[in-house]
Order: sequence, then C-alpha cells, then structure tokens
Amino acid sequence: MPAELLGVFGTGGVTKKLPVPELGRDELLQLHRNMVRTRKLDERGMKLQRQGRIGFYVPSFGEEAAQIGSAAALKKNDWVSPSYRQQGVALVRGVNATEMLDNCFGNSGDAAKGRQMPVHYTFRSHNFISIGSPIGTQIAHATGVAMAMRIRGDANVCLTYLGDGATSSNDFHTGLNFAGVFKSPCVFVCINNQYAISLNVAGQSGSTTIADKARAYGMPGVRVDGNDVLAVYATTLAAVEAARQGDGPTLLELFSFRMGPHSSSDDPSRYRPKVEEDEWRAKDPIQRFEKWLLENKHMTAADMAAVHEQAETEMAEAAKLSETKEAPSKDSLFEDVYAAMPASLKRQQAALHAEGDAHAQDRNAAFPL
Amino acid sequence: MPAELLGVFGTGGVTKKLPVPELGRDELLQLHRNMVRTRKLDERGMKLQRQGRIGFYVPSFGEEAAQIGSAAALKKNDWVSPSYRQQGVALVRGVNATEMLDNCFGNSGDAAKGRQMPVHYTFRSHNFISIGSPIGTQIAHATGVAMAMRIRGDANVCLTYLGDGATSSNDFHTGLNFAGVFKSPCVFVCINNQYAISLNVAGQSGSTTIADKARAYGMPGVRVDGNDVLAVYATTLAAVEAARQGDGPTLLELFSFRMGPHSSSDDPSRYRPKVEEDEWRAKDPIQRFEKWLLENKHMTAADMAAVHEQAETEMAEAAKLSETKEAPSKDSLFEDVYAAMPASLKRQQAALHAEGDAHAQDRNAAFPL
Amino acid sequence: MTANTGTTVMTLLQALNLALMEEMERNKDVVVLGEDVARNGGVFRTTEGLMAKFGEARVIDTPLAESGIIGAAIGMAMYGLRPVAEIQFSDFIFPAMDQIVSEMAKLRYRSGGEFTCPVVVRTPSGGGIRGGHYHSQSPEAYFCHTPGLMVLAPSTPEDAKGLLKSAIRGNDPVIFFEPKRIYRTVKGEVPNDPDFTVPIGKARIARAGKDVTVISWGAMVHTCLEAAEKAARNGVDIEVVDLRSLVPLDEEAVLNSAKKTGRVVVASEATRTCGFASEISAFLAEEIIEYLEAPIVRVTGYDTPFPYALEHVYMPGPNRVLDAVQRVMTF
Amino acid sequence: MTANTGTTVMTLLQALNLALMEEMERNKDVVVLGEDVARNGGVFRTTEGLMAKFGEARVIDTPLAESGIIGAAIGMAMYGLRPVAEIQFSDFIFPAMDQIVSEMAKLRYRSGGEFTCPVVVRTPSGGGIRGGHYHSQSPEAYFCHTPGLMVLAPSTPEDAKGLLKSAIRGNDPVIFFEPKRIYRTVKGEVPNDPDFTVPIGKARIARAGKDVTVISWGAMVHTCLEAAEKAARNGVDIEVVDLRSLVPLDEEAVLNSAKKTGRVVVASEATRTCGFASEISAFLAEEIIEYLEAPIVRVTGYDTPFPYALEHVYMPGPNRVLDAVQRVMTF
Ligand SMILES: Cc1ncc(C[n+]2csc(CCOP(=O)(O)OP(=O)(O)O)c2C)c(N)n1
Ligand SMILES: Cc1ncc(C[n+]2csc(CCOP(=O)(O)OP(=O)(O)O)c2C)c(N)n1
Ligand SMILES: [Mg+2]
Ligand SMILES: [Mg+2]
Repeated sequence: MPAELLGVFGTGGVTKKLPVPELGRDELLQLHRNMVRTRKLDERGMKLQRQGRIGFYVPSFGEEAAQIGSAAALKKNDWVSPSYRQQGVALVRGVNATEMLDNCFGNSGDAAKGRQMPVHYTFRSHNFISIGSPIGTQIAHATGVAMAMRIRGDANVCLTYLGDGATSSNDFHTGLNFAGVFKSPCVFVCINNQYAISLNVAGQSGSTTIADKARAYGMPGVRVDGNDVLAVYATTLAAVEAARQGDGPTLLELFSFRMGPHSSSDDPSRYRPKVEEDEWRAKDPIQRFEKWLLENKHMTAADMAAVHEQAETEMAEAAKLSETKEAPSKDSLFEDVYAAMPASLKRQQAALHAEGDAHAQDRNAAFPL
Repeated sequence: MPAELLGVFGTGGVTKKLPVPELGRDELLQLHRNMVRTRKLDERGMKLQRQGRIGFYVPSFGEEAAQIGSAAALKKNDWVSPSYRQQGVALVRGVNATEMLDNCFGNSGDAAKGRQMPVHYTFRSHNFISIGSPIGTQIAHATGVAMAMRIRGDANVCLTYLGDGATSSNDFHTGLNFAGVFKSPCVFVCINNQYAISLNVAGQSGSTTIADKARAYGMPGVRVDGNDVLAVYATTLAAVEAARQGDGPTLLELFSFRMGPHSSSDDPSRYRPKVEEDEWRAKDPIQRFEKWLLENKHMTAADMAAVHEQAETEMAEAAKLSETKEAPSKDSLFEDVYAAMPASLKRQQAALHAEGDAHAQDRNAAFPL
Repeated sequence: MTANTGTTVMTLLQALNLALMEEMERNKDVVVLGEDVARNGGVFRTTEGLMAKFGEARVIDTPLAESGIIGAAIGMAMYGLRPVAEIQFSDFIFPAMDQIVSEMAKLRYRSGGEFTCPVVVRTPSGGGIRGGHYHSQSPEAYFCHTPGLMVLAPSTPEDAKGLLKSAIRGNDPVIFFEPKRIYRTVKGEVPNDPDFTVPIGKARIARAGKDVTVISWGAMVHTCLEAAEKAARNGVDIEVVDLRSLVPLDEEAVLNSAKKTGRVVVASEATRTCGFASEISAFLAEEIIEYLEAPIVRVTGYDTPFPYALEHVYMPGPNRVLDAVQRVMTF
Repeated sequence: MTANTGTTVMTLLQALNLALMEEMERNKDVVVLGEDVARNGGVFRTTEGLMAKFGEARVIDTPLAESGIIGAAIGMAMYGLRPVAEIQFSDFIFPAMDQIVSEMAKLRYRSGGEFTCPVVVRTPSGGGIRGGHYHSQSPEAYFCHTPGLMVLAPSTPEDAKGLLKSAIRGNDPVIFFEPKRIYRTVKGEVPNDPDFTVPIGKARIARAGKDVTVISWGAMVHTCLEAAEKAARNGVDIEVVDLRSLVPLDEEAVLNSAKKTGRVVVASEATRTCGFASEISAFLAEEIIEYLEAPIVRVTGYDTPFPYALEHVYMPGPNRVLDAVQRVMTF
C-alpha cells in the first residue's frame, strides 16, 4: 500500500487529514510573510535575468509552502544542506535578500566572492551549506553533518533538500543508507515538484511515491501535500524532533509542482501540457494559505496587500543595492583554493598581473551563448 | 510488514512454505551434481591457493543452492551478469572447470588472457559477462542488457548476481531504478550471505530485509531461503518468466551464509563468532538437499558418494591440465586495449621487445605481499 | 534529404544533429540515451527531432543518474547495440567515473576481447557561457589518462560530424567532447555524403605556418587561429595544429610540425597541472628535444576551480596565446 | 608509550598506524571511517587497534559505498570534525569521484572560504602484490589535475608518519596514497616525538648525485634507489628526488636538481599518458629547457590496464630505469 498523502487544508488529493498545528498568530503571519517574500524575490530574480542584469536565475514558484513550512520547523543551531532552489529557506534562516542578490550579480559583496553561478548561495553563519550544482551530493553531506552532530553529542539536526530528480542520484542512495544504518539526526526533504527539467516524475522512478523509498533504508517515509504550508510545518517538525531525540532519520516527500520553468534557460512548453500548469496554478500555495488565513480571520485582505507591497519594495531595493557593488578583484581568483597559496598559484597570479591591461580586449569579448 | 521468507524444505526460519517445483528426476540429479561440483571446485581452488600454485581464490562455500537453483531457471539465450563469487553459475551455464582454472592460473588458455586475478571469468559463448572487481557495476550492466533485449524485441532475460554489500553501491540504485522505469526483463538476485568481508548485513543497511528495497523501484521483492535449492529454483523461475513476458523486473533476496572466508586473503575469526558459523554449518545447502533427495528416494547414499567422487576427480584433473599450460605471451600485454593498436602502444611494445631478456632479473623478483 | 555530393553550410550543433540522424537511419542498433534528450531534444537541442523520427524505444529519456546512463549503455553495447549516451554537461560526468574508468575502458582488455564496448559518450565541454564552476570545465585529461578510451574534441562542423560518425561506427568506447561555446557561432561547410567520415587519430593543420607551432583542440583552436591572424600582421607565421583526436594522438603530425618550427606552444582551457597540454609537452620533450629552440610553453586555465564573475580573466584568450608565442620567439 | 626523543625502527604500516593513534589521541575531532576499518582493523591492518582504543563512535565501519564514505566525511568536516577516510584500494576510489572532484576539492573556493573540508583520504595504491586490474592501479594523476586537493605519496616509514600527521592537522583535503607493496618490507627509523611532522610540499633528496636526476614518488623511489646503486657500480652518480608531495609540488627542489645535473628521468608506476610524470616533464620543459643536455625520459607503466600474469613485465623495475638513465647519459 503506497504512502498516504497528508494535509491540513484537506484538498488536492489528500487521503489523511492532519490537525491544525499549534501556532500563534505571529508565527502564522511569519509563514505567510516569508512565502510572499520568496515569491517576490523570485519575480525580481527572473526580471533581472530577463533584463540582462544577471546571467541566470532559478525560480521556486509554487514551492513556497514546501520551503517555508519545512524551514520554520528548524532551530537556530540546526543545519540546512540545500539544493539550488532554496531561496525561501534562506529567507527563513534569516538571510537578507541583498546577500542573495549579491550572489546573483556575482559581485564583491557575495559571500562566494562571485565564483559561482546565481542562486548558488553560501551562508555559513546561518548553518546554510554552500550550494553546488551537481545533483544529490548535498544529501550525503547532510548525513555526514548529522553523524558529526551525534559524535559531538550535540542535540542538533541536519535537514537536507532534494528534488524528485535527485532521488535517482548515487548520493540519495548512500546518504539515506548511511543515515539509516547510523540513525543519524537527519531529515531528508524531497520537494517533489514532479519535474526534473523535462522529465516527469513518472519517468524518474518506478516507485508509486517517493515516500515509499524510505523503507529501503529502514526509516519512515511521509508524504505530504507540499502546497499546504501548515501540513508541511507539522510533519517536518515531527520528523525534526524525532531526529533530535535519537529516533533516527525520516524521508519526507512534499508533493508539489514546479509552476515556473526549470530555470531562466528553460522553456517548459516544449515538454509539458499547458493544462497541467493551469490545474496546478489553482493550487498555488500562497493563495491556499491566504484563503485559510482569511477564513480563520488571522488576516484581512488589506493586511495581505501590505505584506505583498512591503515584500515587493524589499526586493526592489535589495536589487538596487546589489547592482551597485563592484566586481570581485582579479586577485580573488587565486585565493581559497587552499588554506595557503602554493608556489604554483603564486606564479600563475604573478603572470596574470604581468599581463596588465593588455588583454582587456580578450576580457570584454561577448560570450556567444 | 517485512517480506516473508519462502522455502520448500520449510526449515530455517521460513515463514511461508512453497510447493515442491515440478522437476523430473534428471533435473533434480543435475541440480545436485552441480552443487557438488561447485563445492569440489571451490575446495580445489582453495587448496591450489594454499599450496601456492595460484595466487588467490574466492570460494562460494554455502552458496551452492543459491547459485545452482537460480542459474537452472535460465534458458540458453538468457544472459548472466555475475559478481566474483559465481563459479557455480558458470558450471550450470556449461562452462567446464578447466576453463575456470585456466583463469585462476592466469595462463594462455584463459579467455581473459591471464589479465585478471583468479575467479574473474569471462565466458562470452555462454552469455556470461566478464567479471570485474568493483562492487555493483554489473547490476547496471544487467539493466542495460535487458533494455537492449527489449529494444531488439528478443524474448530473453538478463539475470544478475550481487552480494548484500553490493546493495549499498551506487549501481544497485541506478540499476534497479532504471529497470523499474523501463520495465526491463531483468532479475536481480542478491545472495545475502550476511557478510561483506567483515561487515554484517545489519551494518550494511537499515532496512529489515533486502527484498524490502524493491519497493523503492516499483518492483516485487521476494525473500527466499537461499540454502533451499528447490525454493531458489521455483522463485527464480517465476521471476525470470515474469520478466520474459514483459511484467518487468524482480528483486530476489536469497538468504544464505558465507560459510568460508571472504577470500583466500581473509580471516573471519577476526570479526565473527564461531557459534554463528557452527549454526549455519548445520544448514549446509548440499546436506539439506541430500537429505530431501534421500527421503524422497530420488537417490541412494551410494549414488551420492559416486557423484562426490566423480566431481572430486573432475576438479583434480582440470587443475592438472590447467597447471601445465604456459603463461600468456609478452605481446598479449598490448593487445585488446583497442580494436586496433594505436601508434603509442606499438612504440611501447617495441620498447619492451628491445629490452630483450636483459630485465629478466626485474621480472623474477619476488613480490612482498 | 541532402544530395550525396557537395556541401552545406551549417553550425556545429546542426552538424552533430545531422550525424546522429544519419547514423540512426543507417543502423538501427544506434540508440540515444540521456537526460532530457528525447522529449526536450537535449538542453542544447543537439538531439532535437530524434525522438519524433526514431521513436521512444531508440531515443531514451533516462532518470537523473549518469552512473546509470553509462552503466546501462555498457550493457546495451555488450548485447550488440551502439548506444550514444549524452552527459548533459561534462562537469556532470563524475558520478559515472567508476563505470567509465573501471568498466567501459577495461572491458575489452579484461575479457580478452570477448566483450566490446562501442559506447559513444557525447558531452558539451568548456567555458565561455558564463556557467561558473559546474557548467564550464574541460575534463578531457581524466579520460586521456585512462587506457582503453578514445578521446575526441572537434572544433569545426565538418570534423564534429565526421568524427561523431566515425565514433559511432567504431568498436571502441569514445568520450566525445563538444565545444559548447561555439555550438552556434562557428559555421562551416559540411559534406553532404552520408558516408563522409573523419578518421580518428588524425590531426588537422588548421593553419599552416613556419615560425611557431601552436597545438590545440576544441573551441580553443579558434582562439589560436585568432592569435595567428594577429601575429601574421606582425610578421610571425603561426602553424595551428588542431589535434581533433587526443587519444589516439596523431604523433606524426605533432612531431613534424614541432620539428619544422622548433618552437611550440600548447593551448588548452583545462586547468594546468596534469592537463593534456602537459602530455603533449612531455611527449615532445622526450622525443625531439634536440629540435627545440625554446621552452615548450603551455597556455591553460589556472589551477583553480572555474570561476563565474571572472570567467573572462580565467579563460585564455588570443592575447594570452600571443604572449606565449612571443616568449618562444624571443627566447 | 614511546619516549618523546629518539627513534624507533618500524615498518611503513606500523608508522601509519602510529600516526593515526597519535592524532586520534591528540584531537578528539579526528575520526576514522571506511570499509572494514573498525572491527577488522582494515584489510591491510592499518587501522588495527583503533576501535578498541577510541570506540565505535570514532572508528566507523561504513556500508559498502565509497561515494557515501567521502560524502559523509565532507559533511563531518564541514561540521568541524577531521575525518580520515579509508578507500580500501585506490582502484575503488572512482565511485567517490563526484564527491571528491565536484565537492571536496571545490568547497573552500566556491564558498569564498566559509566552508572548509579537512578530510584526509588514505588509500593503498600501486602494483606488485599480484592484484591484477583492480588492486594495483596508481591513479594519482586524476587528483593532481583537480585544483583544491593536495596529493601526497610517501615512500618511507618516517615520511608516511610525518606526512599523514601533517595532513590530518592541515586544513585542506588530502588524497594520501600509501605504497601498499612496501607496507611491510620497508622499515626505517621513525622519530618518537608525537609532534614530529613532515611538512607538506617539500621533496626529499633520497640520494644525492651529480650525473642524472631521477624523480619519483611512492614505492617507485625504492626501485630508483636500487637502480642508482647499480649505476654507481658503473660510475654513474644518480640523484634520486623523492617528491613525497605531488600537489603542492616542491618546484624549487625539482628545478635545482634538474639544473644541477642537466639530465632528467621521471619514474612512475602509473600509465604513461597524462600521468604525473608527464607533468614534471612539461614543467621542466617550460621552465629550464636551456639547462637540459638530453631528452626528459619517462619510465612508466604502459598505456594498458594493469595486467595480472604479466605484472612483472608491466611494472618498471630498476633495469628499466637504468635504460632511461643510459639514454639520457649517452644522448
Ligand atoms: C549530476 C548532475 N546531472 C545533471 C545535472 C543537470 N540538471 C540540473 S537540474 C536537473 C534536474 C533536477 O531535478 P530535481 O532533482 O527534480 O530538482 P528540481 O530542479 O525540480 O528542483 C538536471 C538534470 C546536474 N546539475 N547534476
Ligand atoms: C567499489 C568497491 N569497493 C570495495 C571493494 C572491496 N571489496 C571486495 S568484496 C567486498 C565485500 C562485498 O560484499 P558482498 O557484496 O556482500 O559480496 P560477497 O563478498 O559477500 O559475495 C569489498 C568491500 C570492491 N571490490 N569494490
Ligand atoms: Mg523536480
Ligand atoms: Mg555478502
């Protein structure tokens, strides 16, 4: 029997209804605010890309509930091992939008010193691990972090994010298998947005659900309506606290939909039917939560409009700020390869300096793709 | 609920009893004969190693039922993608012992031209794929072979063997995942001998059984008493025929025990209790089958003694024959890297020839490990 | 259908697509597999139209696992097919490294020739598209160091088509590096004959010259040609050798050009230490050092991960090649 | 407990075991993980006694997955531990290649120094134990070509101990190749001082000489020394440079010796094309070609997979080194 689909709102194919989690009004509004901020950040990111101001962007449209609900279940000392579609999670961790857009602009304010493509963030002070592009690797890191937490005797938890496509990766298998053996305090959050670029999840795996895969590792698998922020929050909290108490890891499947393109380079009309997109637009996680907030009188329509407007302004201003910062220095190219720069790199660095500005022409060449 | 343990003999923790498969007397005797031949071949291999006549050996003591019963379920045009502990399977495929021992001696009669360690066989004409040492890689090959069978429209099946340790490998995951998606005519036979060198299967994975892992790939998982040759035969046959008919792959767990050391280099007393070995010696698959054969009057004790004696002689003679064959030629070092030898290798080959016998001393140096 | 004679001008990407079309047409054992190759036609559109023409059985969207793509391709090849596997970016080839190094490369040898592995692994490679760390690397040296593999890196539409066709028809595993930076910008005449192929293991003299030999491959060949044009204006006559095939190497072409000019520069985008540029240099220093009038100078990427914002500083442009030429000319 | 002064004679294996003991004692963040390392003490017994002394929490038998071993070690290192991961044979490092190349090597750089990755990957390497294809390879070049990694390859008990301790104390990821062929056969004096370390990035003159420079590392150093003794009897004075550290390279030591003798041989077990021997050769041909009196000759394994029955033909012995010496001496 495949895993049940859990939800609080009780719509969208949910087979088992959960109680409303105990959250104060401030906490509810905080969830809402961060979902809206995530949406606005993504809209800004896509706009900057379309305007040619940044080179690339990866929106998380439709995955706001999955991100915000799960990240809200963590404590400050917990760790996050993210994939590249987790800007909402970073906001919850306390990162500000400028820090993120500095990365997208690849400027000297970027913690990664402009060395990575946009959306490949690193926020050490927020226990938010540096993001790489290779699919799945972060899953095994999460297990390692969690193993270390246990070895150190810290009552912390590591939560990792992965896509449905990432369930096929080598490190999904090793990460979950190691965590199952060592009962590591780890929560594996798969945001099943049903697509890995053009491949539908049905082509990704023969298993009926992703939560079903947990059994292979001796851990519980929980399937949740990923567009239901309250359900996401409640189930993640349960998994996180179980891990914290030594009960071992959980695989959480947050069933959702990638409402936008895979990235700014992608054109979904090539591979997925418009009707599917329309159907899921009706399940927009922000709208669903707002409907519930209104019905339960936690907010008025005016409150909501204000939140949207504030978030819009926040992101516009962050973008303006980031855009003014200068590019990283040439010297930064050679730093941080090793703790100390070896002789060979010093020579390479010196050679670059010796070139002076003679090669400005090379450097300003437009790139063809 | 974890997978049930199926068996015909009905002993050794079996939770669900299977009917005796429909097999004629000749077929039953054939199973018995091949189990005994496997045992005798392994005894000979270990002896040759202890005597210093071959450099290394990997016995399959205790896994005779698992190998013979499963391989007997295949047809001639089916393929086998083996790991390094499948000498019994090769015997069932029609390989003779000399062909195998030629490999162990690394002589010029070896199909692999003496290029691999002992027990790394290749038998193309028996659809028995070349064995490598890396754990797990053969699993993905099996899926590829099976995908090709479907693309070609051939009603063949590919069966692959893997250990309990191999279930942790990258290619277990990718091999089963691809097969689940493409419904490839493939049977994954995991001989769970409970050890991966020194690691007990409990340390290998958190899942309760290996068969349980099938669910992650949307395929049936079947757990069988691997020391019960009739149960192994019946369940493998069912899986093979399902695959042949287009019903997709199966993961079969043959629950058994590695009665010997991991290899001739290994000393199990360092890591496993003697009582465990004693307990499993009582479940010796050959003895159990012989008991059943006697009880059901398919053979007499005298018949059995004759089979043992013949197999003993067969292996002794095969060893004698293999030992006389000469070493591969120096030139063979450079062949088969590519379909045609490139200039660089021709130069390297010429350089070796130019050395003449001047370096005989280098070559005869004793190796230190 | 194009005529069997004459040529057509097309981009490198179109040439690759055409090669796949023709080989799939010619031999039904040719199958294509990889991530997003079927329905989406490849993220770069190299496999566009293949699924429509040859069906889902032969053009296969796989799950997201490079190890599985290559592992399955090896199995298919053993059974008799000729799989062409795509690794979406060469940066993502590493999850498949075990299958490539331990299995694909060694299968023929370790089975005494019983099993062969005619798999072609196509993979877009190199920088210049603002792809940062993981969409820009040039990992060819890892595969050149692995006996049993052929390693190809064309730089023109004609060679791209001709070499890909040779690779698919051949009986050895091939890692085929596609210069993604110039997929669409470099155009050229490509023979229409569907049996036109380019032999593996033969270099091409991209520009004849007498003063300095510049050896390169892939997209960097165009950088070297640009440098050569500039140098010509200053009276220095550069010979540009486009290796096309790294393994097997056209030793003769390399030796002849180096002997002729006595001055050698090797240019490559890859990181410097243990790159294939070092191999060429070592080969020459061992075989014909007595002909050399100057150091063998390597122009390469730095020994750092591939950067994003400073990509244009990192990647060797024509002026960096010219600096090296200057060094060997004035030695 | 040994005294803090003086030395003790021991095997290379014992020296490695002692280094692990001492560093685990010194810093409780040091943990050991790998296949069969705990209960079994490692298939070569390098980790023998560690579990008994430091417990199962710090000496960890992992499931059979190199990718998981390295992936988990990276996570541990990010959290603040200093994991020492064992890959049972260096031939089996390839399933972990993605974690090593894409993550371990790039983590510091791509996070602007926010995250570091002080993981030491110990792995027995090289031929000579009749291990055939998959228990004999020398894959160091793959890692030398990967910026961000340090690559060490000691040849003596003293260096084995001192370098392993430096690696564990350092803040960079290290691939530590252990010369398994000489684990038990090479013995030597090892300082008792638990704070004795050998600096990373410094070569060792294993034998001073004036006629020819022979550069090597790992077990091959002993082959070169044997060749040097033979050559000495014929009046040829070989200087043997033991690199110990491939990345970072002691450029000065290599340049100085090569300049002094003007004749260079580089010897390595690994396959020839794109091996680290080629890198040394290219480095010299670029930096000091004007000092060289002869070709730079590489003595290496052939460009084939590693064989079994003909291992003794494949592996370069002292006479093959002497042939190369002869070639550079008589040029
Ligand atoms: C190892 C690897 N292979 C291929 C890619 C190219 N790629 C980038 S994202 C992606 C799809 C990922 O899908 P999923 O895991 O579902 O995450 P989502 O993008 O839906 O968030 C692919 C194939 C990659 N980044 N890494
Ligand atoms: C990738 C890889 N890692 C490590 C090894 C070393 N090794 C050889 S056999 C083995 C254990 C395999 O256990 P299992 O899969 O249960 O098979 P069994 O030996 O029990 O038949 C290990 C770790 C290897 N051959 N390949
Ligand atoms: Mg997805
Ligand atoms: Mg086992």
